[in-house]
Amino acid sequence: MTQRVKNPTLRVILVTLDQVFYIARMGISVRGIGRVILGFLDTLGGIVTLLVQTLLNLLRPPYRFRLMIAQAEVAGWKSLPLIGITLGFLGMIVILELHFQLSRLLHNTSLVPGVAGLLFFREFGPTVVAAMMAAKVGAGFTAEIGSMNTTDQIDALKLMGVSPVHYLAVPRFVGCMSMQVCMSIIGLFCCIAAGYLASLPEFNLQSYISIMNSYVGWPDFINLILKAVGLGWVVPIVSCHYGFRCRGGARGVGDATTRAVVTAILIIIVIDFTITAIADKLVVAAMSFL
Amino acid sequence: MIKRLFNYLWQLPFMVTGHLFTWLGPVISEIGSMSLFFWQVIKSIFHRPFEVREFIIQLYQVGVRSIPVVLLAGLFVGAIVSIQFHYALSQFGAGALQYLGGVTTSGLLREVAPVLVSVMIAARVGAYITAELATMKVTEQVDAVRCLGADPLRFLVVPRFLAVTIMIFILTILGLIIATAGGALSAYLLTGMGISKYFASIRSLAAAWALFNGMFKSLLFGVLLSTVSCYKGLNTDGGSEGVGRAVNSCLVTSAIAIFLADYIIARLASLTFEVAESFLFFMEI
Amino acid sequence: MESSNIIEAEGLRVRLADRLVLDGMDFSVKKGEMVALMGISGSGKSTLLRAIVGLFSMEAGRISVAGFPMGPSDRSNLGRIRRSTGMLFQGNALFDSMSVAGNIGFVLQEVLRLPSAEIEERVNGLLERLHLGPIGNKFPSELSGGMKKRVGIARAVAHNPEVVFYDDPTAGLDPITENVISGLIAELRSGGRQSGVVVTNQLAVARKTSDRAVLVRQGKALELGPVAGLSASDIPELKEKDPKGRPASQS
Amino acid sequence: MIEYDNVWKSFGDNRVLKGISLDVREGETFFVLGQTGAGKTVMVRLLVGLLHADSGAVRIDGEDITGFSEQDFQRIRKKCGMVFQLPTLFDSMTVFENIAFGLRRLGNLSEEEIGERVKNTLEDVELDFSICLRLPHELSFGEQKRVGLARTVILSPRYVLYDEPTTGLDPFTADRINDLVLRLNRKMGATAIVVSHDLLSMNKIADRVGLLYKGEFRFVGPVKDFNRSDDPVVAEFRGGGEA
Repeated sequence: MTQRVKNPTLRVILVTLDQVFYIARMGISVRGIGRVILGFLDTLGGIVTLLVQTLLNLLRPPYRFRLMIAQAEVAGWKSLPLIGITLGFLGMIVILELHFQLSRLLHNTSLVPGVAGLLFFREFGPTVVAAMMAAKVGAGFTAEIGSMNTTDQIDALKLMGVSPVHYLAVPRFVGCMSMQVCMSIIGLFCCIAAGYLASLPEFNLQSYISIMNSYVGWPDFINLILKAVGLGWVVPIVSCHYGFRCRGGARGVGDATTRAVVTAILIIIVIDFTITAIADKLVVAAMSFL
Repeated sequence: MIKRLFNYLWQLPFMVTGHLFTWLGPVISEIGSMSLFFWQVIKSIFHRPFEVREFIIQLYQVGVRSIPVVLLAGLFVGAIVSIQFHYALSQFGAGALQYLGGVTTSGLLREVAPVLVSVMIAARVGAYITAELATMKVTEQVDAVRCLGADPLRFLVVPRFLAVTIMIFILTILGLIIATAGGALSAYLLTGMGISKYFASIRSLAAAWALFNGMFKSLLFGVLLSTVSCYKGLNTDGGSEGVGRAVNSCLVTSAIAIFLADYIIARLASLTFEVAESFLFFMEI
Repeated sequence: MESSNIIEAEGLRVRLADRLVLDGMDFSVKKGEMVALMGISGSGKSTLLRAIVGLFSMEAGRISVAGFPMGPSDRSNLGRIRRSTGMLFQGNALFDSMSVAGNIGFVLQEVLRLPSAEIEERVNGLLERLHLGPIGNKFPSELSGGMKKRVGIARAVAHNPEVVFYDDPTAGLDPITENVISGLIAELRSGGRQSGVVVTNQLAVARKTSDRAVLVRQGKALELGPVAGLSASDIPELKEKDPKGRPASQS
Repeated sequence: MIEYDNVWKSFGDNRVLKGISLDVREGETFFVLGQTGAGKTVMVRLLVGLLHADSGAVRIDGEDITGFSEQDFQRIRKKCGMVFQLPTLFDSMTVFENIAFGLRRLGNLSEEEIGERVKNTLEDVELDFSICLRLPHELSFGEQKRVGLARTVILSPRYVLYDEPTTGLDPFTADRINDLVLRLNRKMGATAIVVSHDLLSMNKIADRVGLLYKGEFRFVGPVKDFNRSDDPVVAEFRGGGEA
């Protein structure tokens, strides 16, 4: 059919569309969907087994503290500028938005810092920090381990009697987990400080802090730590998983890195949802326990 | 010992400013070269011939294959936002709860949907384009394109640039719809609020202005994102670890660019809104 | 298995991505002997090497390395086999996040956990033996192709294993460096105690480094006999015919 | 006719080319030998504007191209084809699209003509037409190399530059590539510059040889003289023995 079309551009479009449908049809066929589901389960299985392996290796001597500190530095110090900037802007945006919403809704904007504080503690602190860690630190781990994989360094490790999970995954897990908790707290302060800057004309420091204190209490702080830990394992484990399984060549490393970041962010969102949905019950239980 | 300490303290401010500039210098030069790159890409869009074939394939690679990711992320984030607002609004007493639908949707519309979709697209597409272009550069394919008489900007960058910008706009709309549905669903399931009640309050709050604001924001993110990812892709050095580094810095730069642009627009929007409101007030509408 | 063989592989079958790469391979190396594994790319010579050290799992057959048996199901001796072997990968596989001294001394420090004084002494000994000079704290990215290869060799023999494997040691090197590396491999085994396998498709390298040659074709091993008498005509697919009819490789 | 006149090139403090001068005659196959990293590839890349010389002149058909801009090089690249060391095929395109890529850029050919020329070029590189619809990663390394060769040769350039055509290939496949290069150069009557450290392909396809050593030409002359020369560096490079 496409041969009869005279106009060259139109014919190129039709030929390409035909090619695209051909590629898409492969995806939509039963075998295609089957492959996607299997791929999803395989990834999930791989991630869970790596998590279990890492936890088991965690307790096995020799403990390589030097490596853990090195990874902590990569996960913490190097990602500080990114966390600071993004969380800072986020704080300002939230204050501006709430100001706009509440002024039109309840016509009194005196409670803006309170609501903002709630959002910072419960939502924007841990989740956005986790997402940024996935982008900066997760991509870095996958790229590093991926390129080690393509140049046979992982096989070399195995041959020298050192388990790659123990030498590569454990230090990154410990470093990244601990740094994620610290970064959540630092990110929180960036949010609050930047939020104060954005709310300046209307609030001075004293009133800003007092209103925020009246709404935010200890349960929200526990919620923050809970989420930081709950999300903390995702970045190192998912990125190491994709790094170990990375195909050969520069293209392999590129693909592995992009998939690692996307999967990490998706898992972060799903876990964040589960924690948020059952947060109230958890916090109440934690409070009664204290 | 005291003298050494004093000496150190005395130097500290200079060291910090030194660090700041050593860190700031390259950042500013990068922003400069990126905007130059952006200008070259815009110029070469209008050069004959336009790569139709590549453009369509990129539309498929960028857009169609990102739909599942955007759907999944949108659904859950919509639910999260509505739960958080429910908790926040409940502090104001029962009266405020009826506005939950409006506040959540408006929050999603103006802020969360564009930013969320852009961050997902930055990860799913931006990093993919950087990885693909970096791989082509590392394996000398970009040189091959030049040696065969084609301009890499027009052949590689322009199709991807347009595909990302158009697809981000469409995916934001899709993400918005799914997120609102997620919000309504979680409000109904977790807090027992009727679906119709949830949607009733939307009409009053989510004015067309907010819709325009969100759409404009997603277009701007699209342009920012495609410039950063194409630039980082073509400026790679070193072998396969060079590719990994390029992808990493693309993600970081896009994240910062998205939040910075978001803040600027939020600031502009609030200014213009006040102007528009006083204008409306003046006109007694 | 007579004790004289340091490596013994019988009826080895290895499948990679549903392609039968090794099909009933028999291969053995006597103590103190150096064997050259030859064959065109894709014939399975590297796969055999990696199967012996357990990087690829076997479908069938038995392997014994340095007296430790290993089969498709029981891989209990894997750790012991790996401790008594050393491998130089085709791409050197040096850890680019570690200095040269860190690379060479890796096994001594992380596995054998020797005192740092002894590690340093052994590393410097190896650096001299491979004519590398004091580049202990340089990083792999700063070295030339030839030097990277020699650091790879030093790392492979650091824990003086009984068997050393060289996976295409002269790939992508120019004639001068290729000569130097083959010389080093020959010199390293002069101790007689160390046996090994060299994977290559360069006749000159096989002649210089090994005693006996084995041809690998479609996953099976064909004995070619001592390297001395070997000439290009014996290996049909490696025939390096030269238009002017002169004997192919000069050296 | 290609001339290098006192060309200097350095990357930072690593001086790669130290004032080299060379004339490559019309229709000749000139072989550039040297250790890895001795600057061979740099020399060739200067011709197609992938790199720019620090000083000195590079003349193609009498035209000095050192000061050229990207647009000027578009014209030069029409008559200077380059075959890279890695096959550098475009992964997202079929073999047919890869080979036809250069032709499509000329813009004046109909689909039928392009199909015809691709078919002929595939026969030149001993690949049958059925390979057209397959993707690069489905081919063997040898086949990818030959498609890369076809992609450049289809434009029938007057000068063909080969960057390490046989590196990384086992002797059998390398031998077939050497045959192809020899036959194609004769068929097109093109002038060829081959950069490599493979002595066997030098003996087979080279008319004249230049040994690049530490940024300078240690020897320039016919293959016969190279094999008989007693210059210590040349001897060492030849692997010691008398040819």
